[in-house]
Amino acid sequence: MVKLPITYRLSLIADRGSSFVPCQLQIRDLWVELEGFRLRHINLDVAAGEYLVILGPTGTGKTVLLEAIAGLHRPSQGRILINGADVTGLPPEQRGIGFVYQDYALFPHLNAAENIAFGLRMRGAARRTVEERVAAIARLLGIEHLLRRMPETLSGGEAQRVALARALVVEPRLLLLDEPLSALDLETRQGLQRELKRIHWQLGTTAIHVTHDFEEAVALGDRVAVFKEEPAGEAGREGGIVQVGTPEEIFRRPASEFVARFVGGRNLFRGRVVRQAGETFVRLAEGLGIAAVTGLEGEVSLLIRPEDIVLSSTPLLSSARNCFRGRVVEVADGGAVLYVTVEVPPRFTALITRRSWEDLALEQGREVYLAFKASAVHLF
Amino acid sequence: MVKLPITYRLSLIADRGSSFVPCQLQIRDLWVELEGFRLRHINLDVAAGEYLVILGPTGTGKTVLLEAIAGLHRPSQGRILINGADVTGLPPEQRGIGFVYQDYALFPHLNAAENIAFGLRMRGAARRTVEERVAAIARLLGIEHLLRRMPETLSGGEAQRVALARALVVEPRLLLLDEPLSALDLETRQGLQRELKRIHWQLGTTAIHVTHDFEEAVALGDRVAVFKEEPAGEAGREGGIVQVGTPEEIFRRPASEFVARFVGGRNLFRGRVVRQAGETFVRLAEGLGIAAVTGLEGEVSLLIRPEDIVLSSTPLLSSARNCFRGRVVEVADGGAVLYVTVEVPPRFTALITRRSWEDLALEQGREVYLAFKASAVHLF
Amino acid sequence: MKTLFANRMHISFAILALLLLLFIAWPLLRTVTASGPALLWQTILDEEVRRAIGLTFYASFIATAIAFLCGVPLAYLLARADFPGRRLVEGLVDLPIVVPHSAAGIALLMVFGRQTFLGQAFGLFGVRFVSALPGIVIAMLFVSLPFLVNAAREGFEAVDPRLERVSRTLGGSPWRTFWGVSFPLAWRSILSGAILMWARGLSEFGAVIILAYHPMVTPVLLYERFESFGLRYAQPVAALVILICLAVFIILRLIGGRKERAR
Amino acid sequence: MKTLFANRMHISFAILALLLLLFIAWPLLRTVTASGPALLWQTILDEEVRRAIGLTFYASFIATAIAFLCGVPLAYLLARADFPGRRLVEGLVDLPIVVPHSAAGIALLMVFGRQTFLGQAFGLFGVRFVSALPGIVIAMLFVSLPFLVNAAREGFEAVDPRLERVSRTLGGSPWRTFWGVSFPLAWRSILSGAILMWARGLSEFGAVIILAYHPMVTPVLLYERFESFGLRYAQPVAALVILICLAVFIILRLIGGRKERAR
Repeated sequence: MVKLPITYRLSLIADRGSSFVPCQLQIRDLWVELEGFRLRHINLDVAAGEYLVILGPTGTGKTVLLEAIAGLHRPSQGRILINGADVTGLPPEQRGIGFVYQDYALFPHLNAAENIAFGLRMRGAARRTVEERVAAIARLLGIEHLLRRMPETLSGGEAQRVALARALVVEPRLLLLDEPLSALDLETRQGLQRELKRIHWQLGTTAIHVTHDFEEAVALGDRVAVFKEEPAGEAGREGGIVQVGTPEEIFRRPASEFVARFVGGRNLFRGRVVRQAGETFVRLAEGLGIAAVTGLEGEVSLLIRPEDIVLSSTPLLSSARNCFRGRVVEVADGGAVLYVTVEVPPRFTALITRRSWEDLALEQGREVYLAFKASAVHLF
Repeated sequence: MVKLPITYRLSLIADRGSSFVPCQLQIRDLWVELEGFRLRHINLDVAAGEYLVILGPTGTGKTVLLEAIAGLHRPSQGRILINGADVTGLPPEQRGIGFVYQDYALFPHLNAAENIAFGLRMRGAARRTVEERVAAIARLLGIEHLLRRMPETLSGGEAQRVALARALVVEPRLLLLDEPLSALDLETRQGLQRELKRIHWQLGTTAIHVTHDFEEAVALGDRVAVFKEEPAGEAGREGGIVQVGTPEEIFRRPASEFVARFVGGRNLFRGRVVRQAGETFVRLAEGLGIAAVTGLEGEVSLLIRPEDIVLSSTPLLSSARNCFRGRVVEVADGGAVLYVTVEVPPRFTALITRRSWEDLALEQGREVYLAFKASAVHLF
Repeated sequence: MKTLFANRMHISFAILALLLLLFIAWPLLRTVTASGPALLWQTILDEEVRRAIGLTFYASFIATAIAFLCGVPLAYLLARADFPGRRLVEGLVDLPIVVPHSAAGIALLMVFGRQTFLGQAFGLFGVRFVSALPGIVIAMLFVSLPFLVNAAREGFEAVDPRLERVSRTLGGSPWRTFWGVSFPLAWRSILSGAILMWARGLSEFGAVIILAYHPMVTPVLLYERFESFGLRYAQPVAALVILICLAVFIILRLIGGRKERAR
Repeated sequence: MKTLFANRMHISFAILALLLLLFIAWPLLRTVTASGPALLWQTILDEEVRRAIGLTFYASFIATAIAFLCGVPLAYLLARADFPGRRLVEGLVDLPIVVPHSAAGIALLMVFGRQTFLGQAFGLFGVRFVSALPGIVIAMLFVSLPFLVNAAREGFEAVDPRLERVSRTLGGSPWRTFWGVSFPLAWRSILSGAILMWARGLSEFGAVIILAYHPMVTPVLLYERFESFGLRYAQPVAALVILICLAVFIILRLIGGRKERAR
């Protein structure tokens, strides 16, 4: 699914008559002090309908930020505004914010349907309404068959869908997702990631999603806020936001070495999906067409791991369906391996062994062929 | 390190005057009944100085077998003989068997040196002797600098070395290792695996090593015993040995579908390391020379993962340093991917996408080139 | 290794352990079996015994109810809230276990006695503590409330606080969250703590005898019969009391399972 | 969410909880503060009081020592061995907690009394239980041994059985393994259980008063002073006893930390 501009998406949602009212969020000079941890001077703006990803290494700080937004921690300073109204003093139940935890936090004494209905019951919705809306959200998330099951009988992916349904059924103005995919295995994670995209697209809720996974951040986020934690003397640790921007900005122009190292993926490009004669290509701005396997359309980002790129001194015709000629522009030493940057353009970085480097008799400025499989191209 | 015939290794050890006396172990018709688990009719012979690996999916059965050999579970039937003498009724402290657990089981109230000295103290060794032998074994395992540390301050790899030293210092007739590498990260695991090989080579103790990792089994085992667990009605689960043989026998001639599936690696070959003009090759029986990165010498086994092999219709000159021509002899459907078997000889199996298959216009009998990096060749 | 007689050490241990078990079991068995069913039945028919048993059950029930009302909130706060002096409060809750019960009785008398401020204040409403049901109730309450509070606290501690947070974000007020999430999830622990407290209240003697010799609860009745008429007369009552406690205890273990075991 | 006064529910809870805490703290404080230091000092100087306190400490110590000798092996077996009737034994160990202490006293008298088989057997060696130190000891032992056994059992359960297995394979006999591995690792739990048991023994009243009114342990002395001379004379003794228990209790909490908290 393509990332359309937010305003366009919102107009689409309005057309569809979705009852969700996405809101904008502003955080101003926020400090939260807890035992052993301090949230330091957070300023953050999230536009209505935006999907913001908070990215940072595993730690408690990102969760604390989400919980502060939800009203579960009282800030020691600063303000939180939703649609311009100050909600800093508001208790969580009056904020209309949905929260999804990494390990689902389903009520173990209630079955899936009762879990989903919980928020509606708390608002005193009529029985009829509850049933209808639970059924509707279950349909949206494809969990109708799970409604009678108790939480402990659900798999991780199923439980997270139920948790998502529970948060969405009350039509929150803002959806907070605390590493919602981290506890899942790879396949389920990818499935649910697609689901999150689809739901965000369909409902248009403003969402803040916390993760430590750069690829997840790139895949989902309209913008990414990079979060950093560090020791802070007697206060224990403190954390704050060090950079906010689109995934590409973060990636291309990291504001600090920390960000650069943390988002250290290489070979990230933008392009447009083109289908020609049954083949799928991504046409980069530089004109290069990269064969890929995808169901996406339109503007996409793509990422190729350096270790998936093979270098050779003659053109390849192999099962590696992408083969380009380029010129070696840079070689970085990585111990037993070398990072070779090849200008095609754009610039690709390949990881090769020192021995291959010698075999290929490569050196800066030399012409070289690089190849990678279509399946090695990660699109989002 | 090459696997030399056991008898040869033993003669070397005798020459070196090692004080370890390796023993042979025989297990005859052994049954162990525990609550919820039963060890079923085990027959096993381990030669003196042999390194036997017990391989099977994660479960409790393999540990129970080791513990029964150590005298920690009383068998309900059957006999255990060490060097021909029946030890079935002997308490564990009189069997002279060293035991190393997956999570180290270091005594938390003793420091590393005291942990290692524990067995000597239990035997009432003189203080001088204890100190000398602890120092000697610490030197052998490279943990002299850790001797004053408490167990909770040790990393996984350090703790496992201490546990190994503690088991070895009493010069056990038989060393039992219960998934000793499973709790370690990849790099530490590989380091300690080499260490185990070296120590077994230097000391020549008979060893039984339990693992669920086929590559580990192949890397270490003179022979491999495949262990299987299955539900057994009211008894809970039961487990037993389903096949014993050299790694190659197990791999080439699995006795059952279970074994075949469990050892489902492909592209396992035997060869001899040849160094020529600074290059390292493994010469297969079929005459093929495969470039590899290794410190091993002599006869070795090698394993190449199907997904590391690239197919192409023209010869490749790339950083993938092995390139061979062959003929497609078999194609197996794996859903989105295909397993293509290519007769070079020997037969290699490569994993490719359906799209590559079509692009390459491959079909049975067609000539094809296959390529893989030297670093993709796993030797042991 | 797992069986009782795996080695000589286990056997020595078993012998020592057996001595202790016999020491517990023998007196109890002896007391229960000394009087035949006929005598037990006669004891049950004894008006005074029945009145004492009824009073004990009732007083302990009221004490448990009061502890429930105030102790469950206390337990919840101990499990959830952070406040200065928290450890002090925890210690305070455990104190009644180590204070000798006769001293506890004296202490209660110092506050609730006829001449005291509180005693006179309650007296205005016709509530008398000394030698009356309220005195029995506060004595039982004082010595046995740690059982309920600690069990409930452990119950609340076992509830993931994030479940409560989710409930809050879903629009649940603190009250609705407590009744909809925290309480139902801690209910088993609370119940088993309440039963344990009730059982413990039944058996209270030292504090009760100081506050209210009359009306007589069963342990006091037992003591009085022993003092006035000797062992022979006290024994059937003791047998009856032990049997009742055994029944309660078995119910408790069936509910709580092994984890909520009394200490 | 974490602070005490986070919302109105927390405040209501805090008020209810405060009532309960006041109910515990006030009587104890009142008793301790009612008598000035001078009076307390005078009480300490009272020969009878000192003898009673000494006797109580000593008797409880012996009871704890006996429980240690037999109870630690029992705890080890409960933690490690599998045998039929295991749950029964576990229940048996917990029984003294729910049996009313006066009934426990009667039951002990039924077995150790002067006319009984055991009483006479011990009599041959000059050991008398009724109205004598041994009677006090068995009464304390009976009612407080669950504290030691359960704490020790939990201590042993927390020791990874594989540590013992490793010790065995390294040549340690069961005995050497027990003393070299299991016991040192469970020691903290055992110690805190022993202190708790000792403190619990100090405060025993119901069972002791039936077996041995004389020689007088402190709780009985307290009761006697109250019965014979009234509250005014009992109060300083109560204050002293409460202070002693407080001291023991604080030591206990410092050793055991939060986990080994008394229930």
